[in-house]
Amino acid sequence: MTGEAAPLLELRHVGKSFRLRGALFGPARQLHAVRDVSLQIPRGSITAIVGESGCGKSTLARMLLGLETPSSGEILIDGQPIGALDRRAFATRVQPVFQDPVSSLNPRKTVAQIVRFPLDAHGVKHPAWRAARVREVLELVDLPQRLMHSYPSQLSGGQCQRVAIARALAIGPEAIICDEPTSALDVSVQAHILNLILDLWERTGTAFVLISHDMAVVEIMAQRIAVMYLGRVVEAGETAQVMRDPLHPYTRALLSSVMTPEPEAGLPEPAFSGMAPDPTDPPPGCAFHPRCPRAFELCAVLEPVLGKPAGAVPEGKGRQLACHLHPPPGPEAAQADRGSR
Amino acid sequence: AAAQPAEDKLRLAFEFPISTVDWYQDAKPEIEMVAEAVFDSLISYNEETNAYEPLLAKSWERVDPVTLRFALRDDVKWHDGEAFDADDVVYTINWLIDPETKIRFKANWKWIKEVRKIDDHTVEIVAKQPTPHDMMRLAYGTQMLPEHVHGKLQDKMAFRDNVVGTGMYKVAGIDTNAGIELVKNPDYNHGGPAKPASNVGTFHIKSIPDAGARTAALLAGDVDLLRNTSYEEAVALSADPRFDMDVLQSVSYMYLALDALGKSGNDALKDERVRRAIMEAVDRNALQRARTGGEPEKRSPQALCWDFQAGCAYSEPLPPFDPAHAKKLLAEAGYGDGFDVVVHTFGSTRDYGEIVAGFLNQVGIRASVQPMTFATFRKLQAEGQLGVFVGAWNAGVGPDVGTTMGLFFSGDTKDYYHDPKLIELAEKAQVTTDPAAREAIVRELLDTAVQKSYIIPLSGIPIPVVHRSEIEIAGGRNMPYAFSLGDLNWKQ
Amino acid sequence: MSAAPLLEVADLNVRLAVPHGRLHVVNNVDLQVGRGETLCLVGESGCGKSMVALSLMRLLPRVAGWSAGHLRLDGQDLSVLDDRAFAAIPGNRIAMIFQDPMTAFNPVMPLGEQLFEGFLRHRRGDRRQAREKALHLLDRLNVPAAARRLKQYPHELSGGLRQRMMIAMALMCDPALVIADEPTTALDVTIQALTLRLLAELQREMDLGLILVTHDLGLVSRMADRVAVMYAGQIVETADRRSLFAEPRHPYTRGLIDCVPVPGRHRAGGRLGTIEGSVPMMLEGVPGCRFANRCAFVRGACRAQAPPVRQAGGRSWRCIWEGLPASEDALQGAS
Amino acid sequence: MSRFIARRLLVSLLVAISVSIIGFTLLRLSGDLARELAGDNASVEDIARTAALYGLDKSLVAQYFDWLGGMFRGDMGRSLFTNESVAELIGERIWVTVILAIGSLLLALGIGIPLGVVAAWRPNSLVDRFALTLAVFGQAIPNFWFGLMLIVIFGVQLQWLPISGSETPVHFILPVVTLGLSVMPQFTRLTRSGMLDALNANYIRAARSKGLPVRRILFRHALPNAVLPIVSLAAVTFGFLLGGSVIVESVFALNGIGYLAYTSILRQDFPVVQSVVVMVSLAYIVLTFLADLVNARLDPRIRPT
Amino acid sequence: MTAQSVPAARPVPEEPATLTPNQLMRYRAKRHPGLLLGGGVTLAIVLAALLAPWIAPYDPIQQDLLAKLKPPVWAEGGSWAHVFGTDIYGRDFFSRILYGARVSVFIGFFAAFVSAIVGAAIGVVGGYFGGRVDAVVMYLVNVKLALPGLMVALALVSVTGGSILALVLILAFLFWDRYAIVCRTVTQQLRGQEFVQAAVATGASTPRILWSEILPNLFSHIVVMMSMEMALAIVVEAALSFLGLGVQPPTPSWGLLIAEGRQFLFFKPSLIVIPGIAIFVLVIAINLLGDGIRDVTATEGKG
Ligand SMILES: Nc1ncnc2c1ncn2[C@@H]1O[C@H](COP(=O)(O)OP(=O)(O)OP(=O)(O)O)[C@@H](O)[C@H]1O
Ligand SMILES: Nc1ncnc2c1ncn2[C@@H]1O[C@H](COP(=O)(O)OP(=O)(O)OP(=O)(O)O)[C@@H](O)[C@H]1O
Ligand SMILES: [Mg+2]
Ligand SMILES: [Mg+2]
Repeated sequence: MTGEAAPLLELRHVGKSFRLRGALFGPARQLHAVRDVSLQIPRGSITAIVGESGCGKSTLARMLLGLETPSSGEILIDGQPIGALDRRAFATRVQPVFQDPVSSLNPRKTVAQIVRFPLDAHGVKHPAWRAARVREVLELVDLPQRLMHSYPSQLSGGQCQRVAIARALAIGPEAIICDEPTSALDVSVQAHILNLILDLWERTGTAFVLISHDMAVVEIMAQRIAVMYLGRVVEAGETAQVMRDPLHPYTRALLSSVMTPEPEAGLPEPAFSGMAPDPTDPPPGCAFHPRCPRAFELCAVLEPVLGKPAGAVPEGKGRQLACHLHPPPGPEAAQADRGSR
Repeated sequence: AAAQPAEDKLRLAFEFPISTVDWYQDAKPEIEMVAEAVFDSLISYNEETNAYEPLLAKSWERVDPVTLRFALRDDVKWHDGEAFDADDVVYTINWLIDPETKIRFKANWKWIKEVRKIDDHTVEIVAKQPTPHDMMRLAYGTQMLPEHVHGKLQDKMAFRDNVVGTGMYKVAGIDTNAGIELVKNPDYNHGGPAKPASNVGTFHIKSIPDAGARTAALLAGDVDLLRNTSYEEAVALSADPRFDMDVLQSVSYMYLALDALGKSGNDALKDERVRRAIMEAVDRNALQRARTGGEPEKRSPQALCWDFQAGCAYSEPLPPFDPAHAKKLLAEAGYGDGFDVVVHTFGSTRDYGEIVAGFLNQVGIRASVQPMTFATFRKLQAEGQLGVFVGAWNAGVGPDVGTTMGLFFSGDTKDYYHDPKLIELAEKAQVTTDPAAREAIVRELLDTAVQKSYIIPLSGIPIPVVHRSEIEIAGGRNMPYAFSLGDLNWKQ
Repeated sequence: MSAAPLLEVADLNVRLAVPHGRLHVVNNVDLQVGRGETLCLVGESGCGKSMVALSLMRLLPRVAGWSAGHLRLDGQDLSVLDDRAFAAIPGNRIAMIFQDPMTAFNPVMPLGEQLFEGFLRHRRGDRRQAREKALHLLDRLNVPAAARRLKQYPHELSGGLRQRMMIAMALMCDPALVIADEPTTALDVTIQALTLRLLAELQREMDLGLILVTHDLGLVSRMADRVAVMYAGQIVETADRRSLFAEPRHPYTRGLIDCVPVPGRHRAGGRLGTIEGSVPMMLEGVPGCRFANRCAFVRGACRAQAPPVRQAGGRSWRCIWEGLPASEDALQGAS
Repeated sequence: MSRFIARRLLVSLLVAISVSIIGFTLLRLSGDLARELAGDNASVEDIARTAALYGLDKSLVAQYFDWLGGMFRGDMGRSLFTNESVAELIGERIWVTVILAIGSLLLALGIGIPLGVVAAWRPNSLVDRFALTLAVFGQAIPNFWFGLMLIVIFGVQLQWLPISGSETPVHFILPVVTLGLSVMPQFTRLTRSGMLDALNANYIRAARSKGLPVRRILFRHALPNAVLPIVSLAAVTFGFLLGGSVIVESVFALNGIGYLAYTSILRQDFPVVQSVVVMVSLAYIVLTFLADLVNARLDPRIRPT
Repeated sequence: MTAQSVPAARPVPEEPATLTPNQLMRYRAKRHPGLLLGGGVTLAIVLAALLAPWIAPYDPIQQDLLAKLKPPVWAEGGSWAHVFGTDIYGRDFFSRILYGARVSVFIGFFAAFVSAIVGAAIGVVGGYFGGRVDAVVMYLVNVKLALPGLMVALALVSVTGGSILALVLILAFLFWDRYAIVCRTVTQQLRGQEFVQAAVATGASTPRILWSEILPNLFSHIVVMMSMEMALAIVVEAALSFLGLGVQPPTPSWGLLIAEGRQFLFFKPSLIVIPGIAIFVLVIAINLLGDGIRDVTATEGKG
C-alpha cells in the first residue's frame, strides 16, 4: 500500500439534516444532525468517534453504512463515491455492529440463521460452504458451537454482541462500523468484547470505526479519534496525541469528566456548565461557545473551521482542530489569536 | 297495558316506520291499508257481490268506449269541513297524470287521457283507448285529494303535516317516532255496504321492525293485533285466551316461473320435459298446508288469475304432484342425474322458495335458494337473469285480470318465454273490452302457459292475523294486505 | 462509626416467583449506612442491586416476597411495620432517586405538582410551603428559572435538569436516607459529574445517608465512603473505598476492577482484564460459592459449601481466601 | 396549532370527499331504479320517462356533482320512494340514534373504565377475571340475540320495561344496555391494558416511592396516562354507534338513522343511503378530530407551546 | 423475624430459560388453561363443521313438512330421532346446526384470513416505507375508518347478493384496517430496530428483509388478531343474516338460524337459543384461543 493510496473510507464535507415534523403542532424544523464532516478512515485502522449524546455519531455511522444518504457532501470508498456503487457490492465491504445487543438480533431466528443471513442475501447458495463459513465466524468470535441453534433470548448480552459481530464478519467486510458496541454491557462483558475487537482487528486486518462516548474506551482501542460536538468534528488526530494534549476546550472537558477508578481523585470539577444546545437551533458562531469556559467575542460570531492547529501546538500527524483559540495559520488567524489571552 | 275497548283505542304495529298516510307518496301496502281509511276513491268494489258500488261518486255511466261520466255526491265534506266537489276530482286526476309529478307506479294512470269537469258534481274521465280495467283502477288506489289543501302545496310531501281526506278516519297525528294516531270521522256515512265505518274510535299505529319484537309487543300488551306472522306462531299465540287468530286471504299469490329461454344460462330449463318435471315435483297442496297448518286454503289460484277477477278464464289443470313421473321426465330429458339450479327469491317469497328447493332436491335436482332484496330481484328479473324463481304477484291489486296479462308475456327482457303467440294474446287482452272475447283470449293465454310449463301459480298468500279476542275482522279483501283498517271492529 | 448507624439491615432476602421457579435475587444481605455517609452498592447488571433498594422502600414487584432479620432506620425496626404503618416511611424518611429521569416523571403532570405531592402528604403543609421548599432546593441545585420549571412538564426539560428536579423531589421532605439507583447512567459524562457533585454537596449539607446503586466503579471510587460489592444476590465484599481499590479481597472485586479501561494502564497486548463465564441463575439450592465457576482462584472446597464471611479491619468479604494471591500465576506457583 | 389544524382539515377533507364518492357509488352498481319506480307493468317508454323525471338518465359523474352541489347547499335531495326531503328524514331520526349512541357510550365508559382500572390494579385477581369474562361475553353475545333475550325477560316476562319505541327515556333503557354492553368490552380491555402499561411505568414506581396513597396513584397518576387512547376510542366508538345501531334500532323499534339506512338499502333508495353514509362519516371525521384536540389538551407532549 | 410470604412458585421439571422460543411456547401452552379450553372447543367445533356430512344424522335441507317444529330431546315430546328437534320445514335442527357451523366457521376463517393478508400487506408496506407510501396507507385506513362499516356492508350485500364468496370479501373489507394499523405500527418499530438495520446494511433486497426479518415478528400479532377478527366476523355474519342480508339458504349459517328462529322466540325458544349459544360458545372459545396465543407467544419481559 503506497502512502498516497486512497483511504478505505473517506467523508468529504458530509452533512445530514432531518426535517422534523414539529411534534403534531408547530412548524416543521430542520435538524442538522451532521454538518460538514470530513474524515478519513484508513485501511486496517481503528478509528474512534466520540462525543456527547445527540451529537450525530450514529447518524454518521449510518451514512457510512449506506443506511442514510448524506444531504450534502459525499462518501468515498477506495476513492470511489459510494453513490456510484451497487448497494450490494458496497454492503460486502462495510458492515455494522450496533449498540443494543438484544434489538440487534432477530428474536425469531437462531444464531446460525442470523449469521447466515448476509450469506443468503449475497447469494451464497452452497449449503456446505455456508455452514462452514458460519462455523468459521462463530469460532472467530469465540462463541461455542452448541449455541448455533439457540435463539437470541437464550443468550446473554455479551453473547448476543458476539453474534452481531459474527454476522458482520460473515461476508468478510473491509470495515466494521461499531456504534457504541459496549455501552449496553457490563464492564466485565465490555472487556471481553473490546478484547475481541482488538483480536479480530489483529487477525483479520479489518478496519474498525468505533463510536463511543467513553474516552477511556477510545483511548485503549483506537489509533485515531475524532471528537464531535453538535454535528461537527471539533478535534481529530492520533489518539495518543489528543489524549496527551487536548486542544479543544470540549475535548478537555470530555477527558476531565472521565471517571477512572481513582479513589484519591474525588469527583471531577464540572468542566463547563450550561445546557446542551437545541440541535434544531444551534448557537451562532462556534456551537460550543455558550458552554465554553474560554470563549471570547469572536466565538459567538464566527464559526471556526476545521484545520491544522497552529502556534505552539506540537504538530501531530493529521491533527485537526476547529477552535478560535488555536486558529490555523492564515490571514484571519492573527486576528483570532489576539483575543485568546 | 291491555287492550281496552273502554279506551276505544286499537293499537297496531307495522314492520316499517310510517311517516305518511299518503299512499301516493309512499306506495307500501301498509300505507295503503291506512290510506284507505283516510281517503276514498270515486267508487268501491264489493267483494261479496263482485260489483262496483258508489262511494264518492253516486253513479256513473259509460258515455262512449273511452269516456266514463261520474255523478259525484254533494254531501261529502273533507275532514277540514270544506265540501268535496268535481274540482277535487279534476285536480287529483290531473296531478296523477302530470308528467312532472314524482310518484311511483305512474303507469297505473297512463291509460287516462284527460279529465273533464262537467259541472260541480259531474266529471268525465277519458281514456286514451278502450280500457277494460278502467273501473278497477279507479276503485283501487286512486284516492281523491283535496284541491284546496294539496293543490296549494309546493312540496306535496308536506301534505302529511295536514292530512285532509274524506274517509272514515281523520289523522290526529303523524310522528315518525310516536307513530300514527287516527280518530273516527263522525261525518263519514258515504261508505255504503262495501266500505262501512268501523266502530273503533281511535287507531294507533307504530312501527316495530323486528318480528320477534312485534310478538313480544303483543304479549306485553303494547299492541292489540299482529299481522305478518307465521301460521305456527299464530296458532301458538291463539292458545293464549287473550288472543284469537284469523287466517285472512290476500289477493296476492306466489308463482313459480322458469326460464324457458335459457337466458340465465341454464340450458336444462329450455327442455319442456324438465320444466314439467319441476312443476310436477312440487307438492302445491303440501306447500299450502305448510302455510295454513294443514287446512287447505280458502282460496288458491288455479291459474295466474283469481276466479273472481273479471276476465279470468282457464281450462288447463295445473300439473299434478308426481315426483316419480317427474324423475322419469328428467331421465328422458337426459338429466337423470339431476342438475344444479338456483331458486331465486326475495323477501317474503323466501320461505316458499325454500320449500320448492326442498321438493326439487327430492327428485334429484340440486337446488339452492338465493334470497335477495326485492329491488335486486326485480332488476335481475327484468334483465332476464333468473333461472327458477319464486315470485309474488299482487294480481294487479283488483278484481280484473287486466294488468296481469301484460306482466309475464310482455315480450321484453322480463319475458322469459318470448312466445310470439302469447305476446300477441297478451296485447289483445289489454285492449279488448268485450268480456266474452277477452275471456277467450285469456283462456288461451293461460292454458298455453301451463301446457308449456312456463309458469304456474304456487299458492295464495294466507295471512295469519293474531289479535285480542275483543277484536273481530271482517273477511279478506282483494288487497295484498288482506284487510283494511275499516275492517277492524270491536266485538259487539 | 460511634453512634448507631442510620440504617441497619440484617439478613435481607428477596425471592421472586417466576414461571419456572423461585429466584433468590437477594440473599442474606447485611448493610449499614451512617448519617452523612455514602454507601455504594456496586455489581453487574442483574445482581440484585435494585432489588435491595426497592425492598427497603417496599416497592418490590408483585411477584416478590422479602424477609429481613431486622431493618432499622434510626433504631426503629421497619420490618415489623404493617403496610399502613410503613406508608409514612417512603418519600418521607427514605426517599429514592431513579435512574431514568425521562420515565420517572409522570409525563402528563406538571413538575411542580409532582414535587409537591409527597410534601403535601407527609408534611401536611400547604402548597405555598411546598413551593418554598421546592424553590429552595432547586436553587441549591443550580436549576435556572426554578419558578418556571415548576409549571413545566417533564418533556420540556433536558436530561440533566430533569435529574436535578428528581433529586429535589427526593429531598422535599428532608429524608434521613436517600437511595439513588443509578442516578446518572442516563446522563452524558459531562453532566454526570455536575449532577453528582450537587448531590454530594446536598448530602453533606443535610447530613443524609446515601445509598448509591451503580455499576460504575469509576464513580464508586470517587463518591463512596464505603462500598458494598454485590454478586448474584449476595454482598461479596464490603470495605471503605480506599482499601477496596487498593487491595480487593474478593476475586470478583479484583476482576471487576481489572476490567475497567483506564487510560495509560494497559495490560499485555493492550488487552483488558476479564472475568470468564457468566452470572449463574439465582435459583434455589446452589451449594457453594456463587462465584466459583468464574473464579480464577477457585478451590475444591468453594463448590462444596458456602464460603465464610470474613471480617477484618472494618471490612468483610465472602471468600475462602484470607488474602488473595497476587495473581493467577502466583496461584499456579502456590498450588 | 393552526398548522396542525390546517393539516388535519386537509386530510379530513380528502377523506370526506373519498367517502362521499364511495357513499355515492355504493348502490348505484345495482338495481334499475327507474323500472322499480315506474312499476311492474310500465313499458319501456314509461321507464325512460321516469328515469328522466328523476334525473337518473344523466351520467353518474353528473349525478354525483349534482348531489354534491346540493349537499353544499344543505340540500341532500329527496327519497326516490317517498319523495321526502332526505334532510328531513335524517333530521327526524338522528336524535333517536344520537341519544342511543350517547347513552350506550356513557354506559360503556361508566362501567368499562372503572372495571378496567380495578382489573389492572390487581391483575389476575377475581375482579380482573370477572372483568375479562364480561369483556369476552360482551363480544361473544350477538347483540340482536341479546336484545331479544332482554325483551323476553324484561319486557314480556317481568313487564318492567317498555320494549319498543322511543317515547320516553325509559324506552331507551333496554336498547342502551344492549348496545352499551356490546361496546363496553373494548373500553375495559383498553383501560386495563393502558393502566397496566401505566402502572408498570417508572413514574408509578417513583410516585409510590413518595408514599402516595393508592387512590392518588391510580386516578391521578396512572389513569390520565391511560386515558388518551380511550378518548380516541370513545370518538371512534361514537361514530361506530351512529352507523352501527341498525340491529338494535330494528329490534327495539327505534326510528333512527341506522334503521333508515337499512330500509333504504333494501329498496335501493340511494339518495337516502348516500346521505346517511356521508353524514355518519362526517360525524366520525369531526369526532376523531375533536378527540385529537382533546388529547392535545390532555397530553402536554403534544400540546402546542 | 418478619417476612412477607413469597408467593408460591409452581415447581418446574426443567429450566425453561434454555428453551428455544418454540419449546417455550409449547411449555407455556401446556400450562395455559384458557388456551387449552379455547383451543379444544374451537377444534371440536371446527372438526364438527368439517365432518358435518359424516356425522350429521340428516340432510340439513331435507324437508319433512309432516314433522315440523318437533321439540328437542330434553323437552316434552322430544325424541332422539331429532336431538335438537326440527324447524318449521321439518328439517333436523341438529344437522342444521352442524352444517351451520360449517358455513359460520368457513366464512369467519376466510374473512379473517383474507383481511389479514390484505391488511398486513398494506400495513407492512406503509410502516416499512414510510413517507408518501405511508401517507397513502394512512389515508386509505382513514377512509375505511370513516365509512360506517355495517351500513356499507349491508349495501354491498344488497348489491352483490349473499353468496359466500361475496360475504367473505365484504367481511374482509370490514376488517382489514385493524391488521393494517397494527402491522404498520409494529413494522415501524421493527424497522427502527437494529437487526433490521443490520439486514439493510448487508445489502439484502427489500422483499427478503420484509420476508425474513419483518414478517416472522408480525406473525404472532397477526394470528392473535386473526382469532379476534374471526370471532367478530362470525358475529357480524350472523348480524347480516339476521337482517336478511347474509348467506343464502337452504344451507344455514348460525346467524341465519337465529334469524329464522326468532319468530319462535316464545314458542320454540330452542330454535333461537341453540344457535345463539353455539355462536356464543364458538366466539368465546376463539377469543380464549386468541388471548392464549398472545400470552404464549409474548416475548419475554420482566414481570
Ligand atoms: N431519523 C431522524 N429523524 C430526525 N432526527 C434524527 C434522526 N436521527 C437522528 N436524529 C437527530 O439527530 C441528532 C443526532 O443523532 P445521533 O443519533 O446521530 O446522535 P448520537 O451522537 O448517536 O447520540 P447517542 O449518543 O445518543 O446515540 C439527534 O438530535 C437526533 O435527535
Ligand atoms: N419482575 C421481575 N420478574 C422476574 N425477575 C425479575 C423481576 N425484576 C427483576 N428480576 C430479576 O431479578 C434480578 C435482580 O434484578 P435487579 O433489578 O435487582 O438487578 P440490578 O442489579 O439492579 O441490575 P441493573 O444494573 O440492570 O439495574 C435480575 O436477575 C432480574 O432478571
Ligand atoms: Mg447513537
Ligand atoms: Mg437496577
